[in-house]
Amino acid sequence: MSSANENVMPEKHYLNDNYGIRSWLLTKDHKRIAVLYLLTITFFFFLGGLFASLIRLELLTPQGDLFQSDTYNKLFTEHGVNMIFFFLIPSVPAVLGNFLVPLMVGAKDLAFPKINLASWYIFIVGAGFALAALVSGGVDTGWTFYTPLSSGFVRTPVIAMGVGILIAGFASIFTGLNFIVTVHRMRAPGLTWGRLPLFVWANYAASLIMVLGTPVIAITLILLVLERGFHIGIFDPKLGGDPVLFQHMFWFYSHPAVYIMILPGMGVISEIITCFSRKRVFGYGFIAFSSIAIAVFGFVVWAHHMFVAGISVYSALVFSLLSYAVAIPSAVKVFNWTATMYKGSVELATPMLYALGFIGLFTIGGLTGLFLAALGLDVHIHDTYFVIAHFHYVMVGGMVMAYLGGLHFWWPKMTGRIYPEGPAKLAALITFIGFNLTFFPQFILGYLGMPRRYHAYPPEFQVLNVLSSAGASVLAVGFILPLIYFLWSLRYGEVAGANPWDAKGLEWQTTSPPPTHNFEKTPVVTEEPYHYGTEQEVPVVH
Amino acid sequence: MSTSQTTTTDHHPALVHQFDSMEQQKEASTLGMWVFLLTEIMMFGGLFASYLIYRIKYYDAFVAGSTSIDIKWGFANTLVLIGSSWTMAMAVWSAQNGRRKGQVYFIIATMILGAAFLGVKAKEYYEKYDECHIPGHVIGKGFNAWGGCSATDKSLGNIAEDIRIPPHGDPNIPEASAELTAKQTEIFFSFYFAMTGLHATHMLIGLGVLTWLLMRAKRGDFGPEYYSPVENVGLYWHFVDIVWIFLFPLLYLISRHAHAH
Amino acid sequence: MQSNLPLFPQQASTVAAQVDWLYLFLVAITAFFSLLVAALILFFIVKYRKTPGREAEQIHGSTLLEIVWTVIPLGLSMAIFVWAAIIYFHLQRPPANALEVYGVAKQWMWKFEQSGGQREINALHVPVGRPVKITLISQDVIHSFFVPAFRVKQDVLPNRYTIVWFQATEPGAYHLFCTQYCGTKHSAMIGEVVAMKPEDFEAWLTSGKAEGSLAAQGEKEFQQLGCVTCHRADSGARGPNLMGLYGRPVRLTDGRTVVADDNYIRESILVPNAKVVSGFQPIMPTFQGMISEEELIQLTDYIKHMGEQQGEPLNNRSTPTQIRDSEVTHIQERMKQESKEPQKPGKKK
Amino acid sequence: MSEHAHPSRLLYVVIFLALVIGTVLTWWIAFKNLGIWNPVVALTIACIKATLVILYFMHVRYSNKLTIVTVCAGFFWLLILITLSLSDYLTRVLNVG
Ligand code: HEA
Ligand code: HEA
Ligand code: HEC
Ligand code: CUA
Ligand SMILES: [Cu+2]
Repeated sequence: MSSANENVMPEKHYLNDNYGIRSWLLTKDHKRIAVLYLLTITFFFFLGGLFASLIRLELLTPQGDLFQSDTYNKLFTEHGVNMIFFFLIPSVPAVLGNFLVPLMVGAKDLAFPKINLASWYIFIVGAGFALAALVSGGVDTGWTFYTPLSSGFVRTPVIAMGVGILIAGFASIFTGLNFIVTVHRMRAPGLTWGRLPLFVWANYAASLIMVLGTPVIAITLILLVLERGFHIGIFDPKLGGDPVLFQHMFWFYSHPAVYIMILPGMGVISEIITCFSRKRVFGYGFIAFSSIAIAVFGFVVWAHHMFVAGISVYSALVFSLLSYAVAIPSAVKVFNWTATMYKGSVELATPMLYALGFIGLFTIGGLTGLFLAALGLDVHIHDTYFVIAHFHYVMVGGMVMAYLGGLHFWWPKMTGRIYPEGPAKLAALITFIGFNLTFFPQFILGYLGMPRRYHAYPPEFQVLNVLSSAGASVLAVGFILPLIYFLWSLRYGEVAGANPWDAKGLEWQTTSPPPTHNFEKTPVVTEEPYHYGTEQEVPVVH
Repeated sequence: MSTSQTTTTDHHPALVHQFDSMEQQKEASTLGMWVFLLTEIMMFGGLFASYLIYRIKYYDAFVAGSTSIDIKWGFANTLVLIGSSWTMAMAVWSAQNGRRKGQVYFIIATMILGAAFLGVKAKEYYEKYDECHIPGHVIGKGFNAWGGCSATDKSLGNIAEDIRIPPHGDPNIPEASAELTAKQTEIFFSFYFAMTGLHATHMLIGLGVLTWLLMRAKRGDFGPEYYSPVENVGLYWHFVDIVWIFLFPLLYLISRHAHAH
Repeated sequence: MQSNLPLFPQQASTVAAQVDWLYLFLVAITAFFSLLVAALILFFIVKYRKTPGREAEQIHGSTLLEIVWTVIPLGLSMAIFVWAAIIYFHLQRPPANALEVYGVAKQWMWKFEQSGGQREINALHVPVGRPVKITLISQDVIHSFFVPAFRVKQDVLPNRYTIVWFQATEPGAYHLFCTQYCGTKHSAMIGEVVAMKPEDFEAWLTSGKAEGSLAAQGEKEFQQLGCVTCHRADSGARGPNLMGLYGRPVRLTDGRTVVADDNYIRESILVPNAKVVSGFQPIMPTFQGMISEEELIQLTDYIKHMGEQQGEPLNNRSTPTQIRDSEVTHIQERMKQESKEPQKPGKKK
Repeated sequence: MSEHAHPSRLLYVVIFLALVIGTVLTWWIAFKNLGIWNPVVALTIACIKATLVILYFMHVRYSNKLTIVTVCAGFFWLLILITLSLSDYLTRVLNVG
């Protein structure tokens, strides 16, 4: 990182190209839309985090004495829904992906800028419904909306929430559609598939899932809403329906969706590791291909969430077997990242800290997924805190870490300024420690048999729960810190210059922040990605 | 559209700034349309998969429900929609070949056929409404396939009776059991309305888009150089046609031979 | 019994140890790979830290390595899969000699009924040393039956029976949790499974005030509801003889063959027309809305035991079924064999 | 992608007629008792009709590989959804054995 102040902000860039609310709300610039998304999902992250804090507060004592049962049930439902549908799914794709995919492929914008803007508006409308549901009391079905509980029993605004998620789903579809077309049709001259940055590969793979999976959750939610609103009988056993079918349909999307939630993060990691090891990525082709493999295999494992739900033994066997198939490409990625550091020149800048944290925590989270995919073992740990721990390891330890790492890495590109390195390193460390303290005890709790979604629990589980709650308060600090210093840096941060990390990749070849049309001239690509080691090359800046 | 001065000078007025050439733009929009249709396949796919599962589970009720629908309207509508697909294909052809008038006429013809389809659909829905075959008890008079409905003509749509009337039905079946099957047809009708409803919604949207297309075609926006919008609307329209091609046998033709009306 | 900071759940059933061994194996794999990755990362950070004058060495990759780290995880995961599948199979096949118990779940309580007719709420008494098979059904939403000390769990569905079985090994009282989120008091839908020495269990059974065995109650209903008018052993009966029906394959009019299990009997009573026995008219009326889940269970239990009671041979169905009676014993024999086989599965410690 | 050969007007008419014939055939056959083959035949005809529409009306026959892959992917994923969920329903029994 260069320290001297020879860097100056470019005179004209996407942030000051135009002023006023209108210029933001009617923008078709992918970078501005990314910023809009950033603001929106940050709000939802802290909202979800607030619910998480209340959950952990309640679970300090076994009796369930802080909230009513119904309130607690609303807390974890709103926590799950906000975090998944309104934070994690759009996190990397809609913010970093939106900002970077056109830059990385050397395009002036995404293929369909209007659709991109529409995507954000659709998201806002969906979020509006979800917030309306929250304000009018909150929903208490669990984020999985299992029928017949959700369709006929609970008395909370399930319809508004269902409609909100269904609408937000289309935002995701539009983003995915845009990425797919952009990657296929708008790559700069010379940018062959074999030269695409791994971040683009990963977002492309995630886009495939968005496009193929999201419509199914949409129709499932429509049926749920119709069933609740008009009492038609698709899933309701009273009317002859089969509630397990809802689970099939729900997981057909929601399992692949967990790969929407991790693949783009994996892309971020590939970029960061190479940059701070100053090395070409180890096994480029394998990492790229494994993203696609994960996306495809991810579609054929969904019923591993239903091993004790009353599905047939034969299909349980098939789905368990396939679940192991999807673990292999993830293993390939982990090993390739590690190998990339070998004989590198490793610098522990903040993004790198997050990336290394990601590798460790994702490995644990992923490997505990193998416990859950193991038929006989899942019978015991299904719907216990073991599952909770598993998915927080992959989602918070994995994707949120990757997202934060990516934000730090590209913050200079997005804003033109650098965050303060000291507090940032501290925050990364606090997050890592707090995270493990929060969620590691939950593995033990789960194996002991503590069921999830329990408002009160037997007293012998208390010690571990207290540890977990203590960890959550540390974790909160780790997440609030970046909010503060990112805001601070907007004003006081050092001016970054076009390429503060001396990184490769087209996005670093334009100014920070980039001009509205990204590049003065359409760039021509002649090198493989991550051609570190050819340091002499001077980046093309204004 | 934001500023686009930096791009090449002699470009087509329809070329937007993020693309370098008309060709790139056309390919992008075609691919975009196909990817969109991909999502549509999966959306209807969710319904088709559930439909199949229930059809196996409640075969009797599906037969009873299906045979209570008047086949001739479904058959007529299939022809209408196929016709509209042809006119749509011809509209695209006219645009490709620079025939402005042809374009306009064929788009109008497509719209007329589409509207006819929806008209027939509305008539069918009304019939079902009258027979108390609307599932759920929010819209209409409540689902009542087993008689006692305050419909104008009680002999209509009493599925429980049909099940027991020879030669298609079996008089041995106790009344209570027949009524049970009749009640189960509610699931069939749930699918019938969900599937045809989603399809009809697509048709409505299609008509809206066709109106927009008609205006542009009249204005002379399209020609051999630039006809992506016509082509994409065409793709959409054909897709909707294909959905119907499957809906017709799946919803109208379950075991018709035994229950010829 | 409960320490303040337990790290491992009690083992109180025959499968518990098997599940735990698999768990420990996976813990070992997880520890190995996590530590391996962590150690490598730490080593690389230190060894290859950025130092002036040293450049990174560019390496493209190695197909050999890629193959190695694809094949090793693949092999390991296949081993896990097979091991876990064996346990799962074991859990899905209740032994034929199991003690039969019925459980009904509803928001937010558990009701259990022994075949002797003893009823309990939020508690279940079972003997140790004998397999216990619980047939479960829900009256409203989905619940889940979970006894951590036994390592068994099964969702409880409305409208369909599911089965869970275990064999307790240690006398004691164990948590019973509902693990499928079921609404407001989900976390209060808990109870106790009390495993007792067989003698104690017998004593407990007789101490309770049972209203007669399930089968006896079922027989009463069979008379009262008029089932007996059609289902009689004589040849003039309008319905098939139900004697020895349970567990037997039945041929249907549409040519399919189904096994007469609990769900089949349940469906036959509630939706008789769904599966009509070959050779019969669909004249049986539905009893939907006329009998409760508990009564259904009693009727089912009665029908299950019909053959045994009179000591009748199984092949006396007076009515045509198109499965030759000589085949029946054969099929039943095979089914029994199969459900006994996995009694002692895989790696028993 | 340069300008492709597009189908002629005559071809469009031929396809249209084929579709009409397919529809009439479906209708006619529905009243013949073919046992379990009734739905099979009906759906086969529907598939043929859909293929005609896709290949000619939607020009897939004259398109590039990417379009063909996209179309195939759609039906492939649909197949995954249907077969894997049916795999549960068609093999459910209470006790394995
Ligand atoms: C980002 C999200 C994410 C990711 C990436 C994953 C990844 C995986 N998940 Fe997870 N999962 C969730 C989010 C995620 N999951 C959520 C949210 C739930 C709960 C939903 C709910 O019920 O509310 C859940 C639940 C869940 C269940 C259901 C549990 C239950 O309810 O009973 C299962 C079961 O199979 C499972 C399995 C897996 C597997 C096998 C992977 C694999 O993809 C992991 C692959 C990674 C590795 C294996 C690590 C790296 C590999 C090595 C270092 C090499 C060594 C490897 C081998 C020896 C094979 N997950
Ligand atoms: C992206 C996904 C995501 C993320 C990031 C998190 C983050 C966290 N989650 Fe959660 N979680 C889920 C997804 C996620 N979770 C899902 C899907 C479920 C299942 C729901 C269900 O069962 O239906 C779940 C369930 C769940 C449970 C189980 C509840 C139960 O089953 O009874 C618990 C319990 O500990 C928990 C804890 C936490 C904690 C401590 C964090 C921490 O990492 C959060 C840390 C963040 C903060 C602490 C924010 C800091 C800010 C403030 C505290 C101040 C707020 C101030 C202002 C708004 C101004 N989560
Ligand atoms: C009007 C006569 C009639 C009455 C009353 C009747 N049944 Fe039946 N039952 C039949 C006939 C006929 C069949 C065979 C056709 C079928 O499967 O629907 C049958 C089939 C069955 C079967 C499946 C038998 C097999 O061999 O597979 C069961 C179980 C059954 N009945 C139970 C009952 C019970 C329990 C009752 C009372 C609550 C009852 N039935 C009342 C006529 C009757
Ligand atoms: Cu019953 Cu949870
Ligand atoms: Cu999953």
